[in-house]
Amino acid sequence: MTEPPGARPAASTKVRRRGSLQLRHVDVGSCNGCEIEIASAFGPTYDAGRFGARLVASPRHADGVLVTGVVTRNMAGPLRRTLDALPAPSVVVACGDCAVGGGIFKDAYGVEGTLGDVVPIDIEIPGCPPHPASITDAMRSLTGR
Amino acid sequence: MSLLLVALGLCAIASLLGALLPAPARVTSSSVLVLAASCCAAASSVSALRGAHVTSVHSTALLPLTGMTMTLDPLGAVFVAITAMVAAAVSIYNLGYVTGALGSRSASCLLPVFVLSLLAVPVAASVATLMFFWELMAMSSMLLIAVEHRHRAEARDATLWYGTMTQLGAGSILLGLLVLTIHGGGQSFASIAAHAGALPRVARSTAFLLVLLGFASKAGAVPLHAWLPKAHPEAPTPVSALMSGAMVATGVYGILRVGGDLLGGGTLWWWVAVAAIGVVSALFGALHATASSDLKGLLAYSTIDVVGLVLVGVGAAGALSVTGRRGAAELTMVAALLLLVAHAAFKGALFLGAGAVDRAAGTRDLNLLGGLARRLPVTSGLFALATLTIVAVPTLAGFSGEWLLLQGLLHGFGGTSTPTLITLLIGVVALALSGGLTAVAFVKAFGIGFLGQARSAGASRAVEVPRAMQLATGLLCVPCVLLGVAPGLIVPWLSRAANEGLHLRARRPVAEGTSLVLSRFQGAFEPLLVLAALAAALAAIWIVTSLAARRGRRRVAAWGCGREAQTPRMQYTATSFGEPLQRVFVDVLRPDVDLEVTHETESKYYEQALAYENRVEDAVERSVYRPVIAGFRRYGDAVRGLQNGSIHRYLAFGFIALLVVLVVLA
Amino acid sequence: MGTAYAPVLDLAAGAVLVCAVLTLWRRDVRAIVTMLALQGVALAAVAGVLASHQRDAGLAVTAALVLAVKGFVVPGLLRRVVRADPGSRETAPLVNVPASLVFASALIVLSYVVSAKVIAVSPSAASRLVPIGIATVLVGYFMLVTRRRAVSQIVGLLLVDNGIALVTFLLTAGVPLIVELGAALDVLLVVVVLQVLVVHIRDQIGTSELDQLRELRD
Amino acid sequence: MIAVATSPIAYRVAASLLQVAVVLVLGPLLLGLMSKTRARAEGRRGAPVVQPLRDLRKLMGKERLRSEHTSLVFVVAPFVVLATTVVAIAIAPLITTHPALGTSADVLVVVFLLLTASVALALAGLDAGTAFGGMGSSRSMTIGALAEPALLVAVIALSVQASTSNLPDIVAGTLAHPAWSSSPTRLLALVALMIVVIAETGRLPIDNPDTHLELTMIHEAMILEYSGPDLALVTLGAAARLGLLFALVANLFFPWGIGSQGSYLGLALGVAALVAKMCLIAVGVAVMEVHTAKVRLFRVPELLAGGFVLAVLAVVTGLVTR
Repeated sequence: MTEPPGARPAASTKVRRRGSLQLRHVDVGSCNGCEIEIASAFGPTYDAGRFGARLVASPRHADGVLVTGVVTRNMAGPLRRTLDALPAPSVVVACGDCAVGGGIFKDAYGVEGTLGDVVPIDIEIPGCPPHPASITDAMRSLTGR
Repeated sequence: MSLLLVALGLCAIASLLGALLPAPARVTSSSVLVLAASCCAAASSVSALRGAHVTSVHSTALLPLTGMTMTLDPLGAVFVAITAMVAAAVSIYNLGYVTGALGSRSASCLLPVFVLSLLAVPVAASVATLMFFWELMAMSSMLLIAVEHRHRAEARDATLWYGTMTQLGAGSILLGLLVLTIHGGGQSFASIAAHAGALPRVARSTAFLLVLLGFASKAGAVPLHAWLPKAHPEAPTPVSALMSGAMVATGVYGILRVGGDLLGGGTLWWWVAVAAIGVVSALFGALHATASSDLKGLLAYSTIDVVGLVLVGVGAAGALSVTGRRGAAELTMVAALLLLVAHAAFKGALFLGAGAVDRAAGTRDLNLLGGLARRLPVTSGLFALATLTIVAVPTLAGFSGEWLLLQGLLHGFGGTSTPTLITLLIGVVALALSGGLTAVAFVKAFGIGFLGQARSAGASRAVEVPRAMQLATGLLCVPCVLLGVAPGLIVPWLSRAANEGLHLRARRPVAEGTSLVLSRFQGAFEPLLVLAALAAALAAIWIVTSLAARRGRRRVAAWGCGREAQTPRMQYTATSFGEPLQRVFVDVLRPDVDLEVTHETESKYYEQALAYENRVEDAVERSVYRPVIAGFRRYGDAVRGLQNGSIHRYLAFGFIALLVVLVVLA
Repeated sequence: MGTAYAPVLDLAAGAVLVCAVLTLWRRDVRAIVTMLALQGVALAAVAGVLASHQRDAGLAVTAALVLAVKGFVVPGLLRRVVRADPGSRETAPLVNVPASLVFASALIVLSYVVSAKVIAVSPSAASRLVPIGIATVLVGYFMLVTRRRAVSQIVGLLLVDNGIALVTFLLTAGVPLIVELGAALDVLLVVVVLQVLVVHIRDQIGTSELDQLRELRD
Repeated sequence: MIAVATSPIAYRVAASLLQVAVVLVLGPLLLGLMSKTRARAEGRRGAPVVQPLRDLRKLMGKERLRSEHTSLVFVVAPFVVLATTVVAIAIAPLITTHPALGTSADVLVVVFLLLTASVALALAGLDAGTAFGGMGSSRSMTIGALAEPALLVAVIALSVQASTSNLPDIVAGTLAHPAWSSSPTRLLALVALMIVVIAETGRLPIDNPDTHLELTMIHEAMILEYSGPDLALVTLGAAARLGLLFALVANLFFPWGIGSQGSYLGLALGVAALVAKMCLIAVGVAVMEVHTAKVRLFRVPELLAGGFVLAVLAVVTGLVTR
């Protein structure tokens, strides 16, 4: 059932995680398309869990944030607090076109800006919504498995 | 013995000075004298426990008609030592604590009297002497509870409850002892003990039941406990500590002295009854402690819990001794005494700590406390240590007592009758359950009261209390650690007392050395080694972690799921902490829960205000005491109808009564 | 057999007791039926062990019969009842579960106390286990008294029957085959009748809760 | 008791250290094994079995965050949690019946060491002054208050048979009297103990170790504030507790293979036997978890009451049949 693990993607130069990656997911203004794809990335078919990645409840437990959506005004504060709650070293993963570059909501009312305006992005996962396989590949580039 | 008399004299002088001297001097002088008296009493009890032969004093001058007889034997000495320990700490505490009402003339006069009576009750060796000091104890403690009656209505209510119940109890004890005296050919304990064997069965059992009623009430055993959760919290802190640590113990002493010593063991069902009361008390007290949100109220209920366990031990020991299992009986008895001594230490420390919190934050309502650990570091540290002791963390005193008790119950299982077996079994169950519930109650007490953020302005402005109060609390923490690490130091003494109390005549103590290696059974606990192992493990983990950790620490805001503000009101309160357990035991606790929702006028889907109230009342009080009191009220109202103030009517009543008597006699 | 006889007998009888307690513990009716089935298997195991120990062919047949009827047929029928009535998947106890369990433990103590004399008459590996049978009977009665759903009532009845069967196996060591056969068929009949009744009552009225059925009288 | 005296001190210390090492490594691996088993049953590949160890290694290299309202309790608690668990492991009869301090390895000591760890963690949960920390502490203490007595009573049922509450002696006694293992007492105690162990280790149906929803958490909610090495210690402590409890179940009921003479070869055999038994239990529990849904929080006491009553029944049957 599970897709065979393709070739190991190039490891990210940002940090060495040696097979373990915990992410806190933050939705700062997404249409929930990315959420569905993230869920299926951890489902039986793509099974990102087998490469050592996991979503966790607390940013204290996490190695980084997995951000979806454009940064709306109401979520800008919570996003900053979440980033502050991460223990170093940490990464910021932008998931989906909205997070990467603003997407179709870029200049909409109530939007503060793109994720890149708030915090430097380490890994970008393009797509609207991104394919589960590319989400999994991004995780693998961080875990190095 | 002579040292003890000196101690009693010092207390008397302290009381006089407290009554006569002006305000600042009377507190200092009476406190110092009580401290000296406690030291003397401690020394005399130690010498009695180490085996100096039993001495007796008789004086006809002090008490008219009957004279006063006092004997210091090992059993009594244990209880003298308990009082001395708590009284010493309390007198130091007073130096820092006393302001306002407690500095009053009556308070500084009465506190030494209370200590004096507590020291004298265990050495009283005749019915008259015992009753004299018992009443003195009751009266002085009652008046001490009432000291703050001007400021708080609850104190008045508590005094009334305590006074009524303690007098009924004293009456019951007196009746029971009178039964013994009538049959015993004299009112001295020696003659009662000598004649006890010849007593008719019914008389013995009646006497024991009457005495048990009175002493169990003093010990705070359910269902005669109703005064305790009212009186202990309302009394000034030093008095609460003395009442909970020492006075409650005199109830246990009375049961032992009369049932075990004077009546020579008695019959099986007595002890099964004692153990049954103990089981009910242990579970009831522990459960209510988890539901209480008043810091001192929680401690009061936990007193009922621990004394319940002690009574389980006493009852099991009595039952085992009656069925001829002396080794196990002695072991269980020693466990009960050790638990009682440990209780005096940790509960004393907890009450003194709670008093310090009350002083520093201006409230003892856990729902208004919090954040004290950083504001009152010393008090919090000592309170934490006492908390760990009562939770029975291994290598602390509470654990030593509970471990011995479990061993006693377990090794009593072999070859006994069915009632004893069931008693022991239920004792084990009670011990286990109360252990778990106590942990919940005290995690709540310390975690909600001292950790987190301050929940009220008072708590956020708290400042550390005077040194004397810290020192006193610390003093009581010493036995908490010492009896945990080296319980063997006092086990031989307690063995003596247990033998004395139950006439067991065992030749060697239950355990040898400073640790607990049982001499007659297969079982051992060496706290020093376990403590060393714990220390080694802690050190190893610390070293490994600091070597492996590659980054430092950073202080950040608490993680509140990204919310704007993290206010103290978002924390769990004491009520919410205990709520899950309250749901589990809803049939026992029967809480009153009120939820009042005020809706917006525009739509009922929006709420304007929510009022939630959750009150746990004492179920026994509600279902037993209230109806009785209501009955008395109705009777009182009916009687009042007869009285209209007319002197003629009263004379007419008298006349009619006289006529009735004459007719009946004719 | 020799040395293994007593331990295996102990284990099987212990399983009967555990299953009896667990029927009170679980709320899920399907789980309760499973427990009943396991108890039937354990009961059959007791009979089987006794049969092989006493070299009694009749008892062996009984064991096989018990296994078939109590382990499979009756639970199977009950499962069909449960499936037919999905509204009653959870039991609705009159006495809450923890209280029932405490009561059950008191019943078990009681059965040990009352059977002490019976054991004293002929102490053997088998008669020592008689209290377990009595306890099962008492727990079954307790279930009959305190459970609302018709299925739980049937289970209670079957517990009583299992308990009686266990006592007879252990004490008489050789019930006439025909008696056991008759009893088994009897129970089977009762279950079938009850099944039909439950299904029909539910079709007619829409519930199988006994307290609600009482209102039909008025 | 006599055999204990003959085991040289070096052997016993070595045995204890080996026990600690085995359980500290095996505990996380068992967690990995359990999630692997669950993943397979759900049609996933799942993370490798060593994943928990990798997570721990990574956590050691991370920053430690301490929230602003915390006191010393927050800093000390992780050390206390792990240290008490480690001491309990060291003195319990896991690979040999003669560990160091084995004479003090009383059931009450082990249970109250575990209780100390729970208390420390619950206090730490309250220390940050957040809503979820308090919620987790309250829930875990509620469950612990019912589970730990049941654990105690279940083991006491065994000590009734053995006439001692010393764990190594109970295990040695079971080895000497295989008939004990099949008694109704043991069966009842085993069922009770399994219920308790599942509650104590926070597995389904009591607590869901994989949940991300704060409102349904128990253990996880208490430790939301911990990060880096502190989190590693707490997680390792939880894994070690799981290992210890599984190992105790294994050895109290199926002691075969445990080293009983003072030989080092016996220790090696003991380790092998322990690993095999614990893996079996872990896989069994994981398979059961796949088929179980989490019960409502307020149904949990009912489950535990069941465990408690079964434990009491075990003692009763033990008393009347001995």
